[in-house]
Amino acid sequence: MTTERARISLSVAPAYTGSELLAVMSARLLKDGQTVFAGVGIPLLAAILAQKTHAPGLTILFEGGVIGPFVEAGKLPPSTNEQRCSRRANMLVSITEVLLLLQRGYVDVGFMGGAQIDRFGNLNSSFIGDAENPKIRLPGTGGGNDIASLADMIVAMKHEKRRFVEKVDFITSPGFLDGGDTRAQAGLPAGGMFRVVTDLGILGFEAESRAMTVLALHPGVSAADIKANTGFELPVPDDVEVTPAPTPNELAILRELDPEQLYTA
Amino acid sequence: MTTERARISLSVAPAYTGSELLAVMSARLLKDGQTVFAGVGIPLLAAILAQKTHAPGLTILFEGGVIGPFVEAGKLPPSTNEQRCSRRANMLVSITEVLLLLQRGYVDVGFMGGAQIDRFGNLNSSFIGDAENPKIRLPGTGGGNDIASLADMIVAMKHEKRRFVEKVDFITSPGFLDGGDTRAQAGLPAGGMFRVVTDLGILGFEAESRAMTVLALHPGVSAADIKANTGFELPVPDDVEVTPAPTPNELAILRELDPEQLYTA
Amino acid sequence: MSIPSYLDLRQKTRARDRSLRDKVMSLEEAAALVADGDSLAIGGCTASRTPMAMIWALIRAGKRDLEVSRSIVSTEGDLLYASGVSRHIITSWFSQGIVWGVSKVMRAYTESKRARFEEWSHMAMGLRYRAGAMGVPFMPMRSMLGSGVLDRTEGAKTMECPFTGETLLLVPALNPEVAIIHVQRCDAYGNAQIDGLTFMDIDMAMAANKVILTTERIVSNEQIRRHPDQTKIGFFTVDAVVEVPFGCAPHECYGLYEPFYTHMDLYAQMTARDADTGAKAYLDRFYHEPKNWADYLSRIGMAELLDAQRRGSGIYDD
Amino acid sequence: MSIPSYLDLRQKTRARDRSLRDKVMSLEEAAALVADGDSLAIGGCTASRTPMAMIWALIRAGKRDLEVSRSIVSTEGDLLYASGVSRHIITSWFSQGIVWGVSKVMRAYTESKRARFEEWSHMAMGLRYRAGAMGVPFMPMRSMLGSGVLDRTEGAKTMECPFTGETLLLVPALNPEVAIIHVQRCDAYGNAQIDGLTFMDIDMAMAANKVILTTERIVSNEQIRRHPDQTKIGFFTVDAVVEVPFGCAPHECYGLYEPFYTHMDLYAQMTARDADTGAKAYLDRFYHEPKNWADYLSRIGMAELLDAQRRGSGIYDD
Repeated sequence: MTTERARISLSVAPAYTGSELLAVMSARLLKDGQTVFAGVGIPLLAAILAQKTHAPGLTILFEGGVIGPFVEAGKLPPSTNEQRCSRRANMLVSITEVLLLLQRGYVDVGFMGGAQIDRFGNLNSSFIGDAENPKIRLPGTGGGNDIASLADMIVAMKHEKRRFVEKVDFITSPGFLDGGDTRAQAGLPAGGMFRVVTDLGILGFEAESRAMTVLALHPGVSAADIKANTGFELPVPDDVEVTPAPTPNELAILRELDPEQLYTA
Repeated sequence: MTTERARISLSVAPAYTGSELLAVMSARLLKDGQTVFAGVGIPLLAAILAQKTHAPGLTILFEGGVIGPFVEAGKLPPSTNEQRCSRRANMLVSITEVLLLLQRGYVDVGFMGGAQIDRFGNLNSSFIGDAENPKIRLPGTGGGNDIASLADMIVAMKHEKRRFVEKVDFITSPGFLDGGDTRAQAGLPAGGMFRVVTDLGILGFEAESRAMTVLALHPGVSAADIKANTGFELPVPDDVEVTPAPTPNELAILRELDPEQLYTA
Repeated sequence: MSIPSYLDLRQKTRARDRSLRDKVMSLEEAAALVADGDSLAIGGCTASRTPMAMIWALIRAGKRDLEVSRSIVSTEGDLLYASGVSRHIITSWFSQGIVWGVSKVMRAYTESKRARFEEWSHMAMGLRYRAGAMGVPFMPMRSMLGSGVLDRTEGAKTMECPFTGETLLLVPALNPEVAIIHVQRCDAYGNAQIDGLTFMDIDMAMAANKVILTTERIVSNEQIRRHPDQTKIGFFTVDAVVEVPFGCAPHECYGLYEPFYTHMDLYAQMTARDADTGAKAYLDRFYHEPKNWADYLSRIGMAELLDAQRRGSGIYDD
Repeated sequence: MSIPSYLDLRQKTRARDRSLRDKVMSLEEAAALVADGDSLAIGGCTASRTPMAMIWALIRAGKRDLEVSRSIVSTEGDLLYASGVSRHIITSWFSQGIVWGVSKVMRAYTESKRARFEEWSHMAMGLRYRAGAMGVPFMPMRSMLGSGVLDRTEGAKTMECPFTGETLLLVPALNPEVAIIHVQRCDAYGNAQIDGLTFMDIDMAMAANKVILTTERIVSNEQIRRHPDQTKIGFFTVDAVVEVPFGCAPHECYGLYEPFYTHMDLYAQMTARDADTGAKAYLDRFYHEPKNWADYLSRIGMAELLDAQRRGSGIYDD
């Protein structure tokens, strides 16, 4: 996919890429002592960044079967299933077992990227267009469906109108389905969308309706900017917070982790 | 329990104990290449004897989680859950996994002892007397119920009237339940009693009624002897076979295995 | 027999501190994590890897009315009955061991109805822990059907399989409040390696709402991380780590010591004539009177300990 | 989607020679054990421990219409489509790998409906193999509910839990006709040790009606028996053992070699512009033209092999 973005006027050019912003803002949402089921890319970078800043006791899980690894700077894995993911882990288990940790309730936060999301936080990574005659067949759920069904979710993604849609083409990983209590009604009483982190702001979900709402905007981003890049009605409170910009320390850690900008270009 | 046995007249005193006879006769029923789920005691001795005579390719499983072990002569285990069971095994797995091998269909023969058996091969190792007010609380099923539910069974036991009863006090491990197709009707379409080996003879089960019948008598045992020691009507064909007596080689192997007569006294 | 709702089960897990932190404590401190009336799962099987030191500490602490479950129960079950720590044991087989005949203490307590021995098939026990470990309310299985064992248990249900029309048994999840498990080695966080037979311990640790590990030896987290594929129980399930050498005595610990057979014979003799007075005498001499665990081992005897160790390490002679 | 009856499943297992016997054979002999139309499960995950040499042999042998299943599918899925070996792949995720973008070959075949990519959740794949391994028709689980993924699969059923009243999903057992799995080492009988990540391979081996192991190295049965608790796949499930060094190239084999990244880039480049002609050119050059497996490795290149090996063994540097 190429990026198509409604124009945003920033007063000064930022000293970081959109991916770096995503990683920093996501990392800040993770709490010390939590157990995080992370995908590769931004989620992995953000989790390591959190470990190296405010959350040294964060436990990272990978769907390849890895519990509490140490990922080396400059040796980021191409997926969560290669040995690079497992270096100096506390424990390796089968894929089925690590996913069952989600079901047993051992995971605090699921953390992944997304191709398409809708008002109720449903994610699509399977089909662009009609599933029967798709314009693009995407790679599919992997562990995404399981993670989103069973854990509190943080999603990190680029904020573009065609990604933030009224209704996803296909529900690969469930958010709040049709809002309200429809998720629990479908047999998913636990977990659900917690935060969506984008390069424009931080989003949450209203307690009753379960519709997406803006919690904070990143430095230099206006309410109009974020609305213009969202394909559905997105409420922005008048007194919306502004996130503190990424610090030099955060950026330095990220750049050491991913010197070749595999995931942060 | 003390032994109470209707008198049997043997022309000459046998050169082996009843337990040795059981072990030898059971061993001969095992075929090369089979997988046998064995209890300790006579079943274990018989399985090793078969390996050392006609069935070198026999695979022994123990419910402690042991696949294909090598049990050392003179170091017989006190149960199937101690490390002595696992010496030089091909594989160790959890208890649940080794029992699931039965359910998956990987086991040819289940092989155990029994305290009480009835006409349809049901076994009791839980209660003597009424289960609500038992005369004796026995140790229970262990893996017995699972083995008898899921594999073709060989049972080795002493032939006494109070052990061979019309109806067991309690069905710990299912045989053919009430005979006919009642076993399959209960949800047990596979496995079932194959042979009962006693110190008097070898018993099988009729194809239709599933009632116990005599297939062979041991040397010096008459049809009247076996009937007198059985608590239900037990048909003995006129031309019933007589088993060949234990050979010196078979006995020598057994005595080397169990020099302290832990299981063959 | 009731199954917790999924949200209740998750709530208990969520409330635990599951982070990588030092959990080393004494037997007495660990015993304080067990409340009267708790359901308690015991690792190991028969006379193997029984967490005897932890059971010893629970008896000394005077716990009451624990609902105990284990794959197969040996002498520790007798002592749990006789001490009053438990009057309800859920297992597939309960006696000292085949070579010692039927346990007199088990018989005395169950036949007089002073205690309950709830019998499930061995696989049912395993699958009940597994369902608990997986966070589902049941496992389907194909044994126990048609038997008296099924008739006398509470909570299993038969179903017609919606895929094949076959009859299946659904056995209910077991999520014990506390599991006590002994291992050969673990780190201070509770990452445990188990050599040899694992029995039902891995599922049990995942199923429980709290796990107390006793261990022959505490090793560094660095050592664990060099072979993460050898970690059998993960730190995140563990709430307490207690280092207790010979923590299974007089039972065995795979690769380290075999059962203390002479002492097992002594126990059988002491309880053979009169189960009640015999068990009381045994408890006094080996459970209540010793000053500490080393004193308990001393009373079993140094020669026995050395012999058990020699036999135990022999498994690696090949 | 149909589940075999229990008796049919057992009959297939019973008919196998499950004894401890030498099963060593060539890739070509092993390929002959797979029939056109068989269901085939592939071990490993994404670019890890993929039994690439066996897939290479199946493609060279011109197999047709295999119904393939795997935890996650990478380049080998493209090649199975493009060669015609399979037109139906059951998995949770299918693309070369995140860093290479969405697979052009997967897209070309599925979007044109020349091939089917049947998507299940990752855990559903694992539990389907597990149900198959356990000899039950289904496993209960708590994900996939409410999603489009569930709507498009065949054979899963929701149920109201008879214990809790909760909604559960029952996913059907997967008992593939053949499983192909690559391991670091095994003996001639098929007792296999796996280092590092095991993915879904252990359940898969138990679930399948036939197992072909490829292995980096065949070791003695004596070596296996010295550490029986390290055996992950037992001989009794295995029907063929083939020794193939670098048998996962250009994917990785834990502890021995990482992915051959330069070659993975080459593959992505070759298939980037035109998926059909690119895949055909790749198959010709690396699958059909090589004289043998060593020639295949030569075409990938010695420098690449040495680099992958150096990186692979680095996991044990600590």
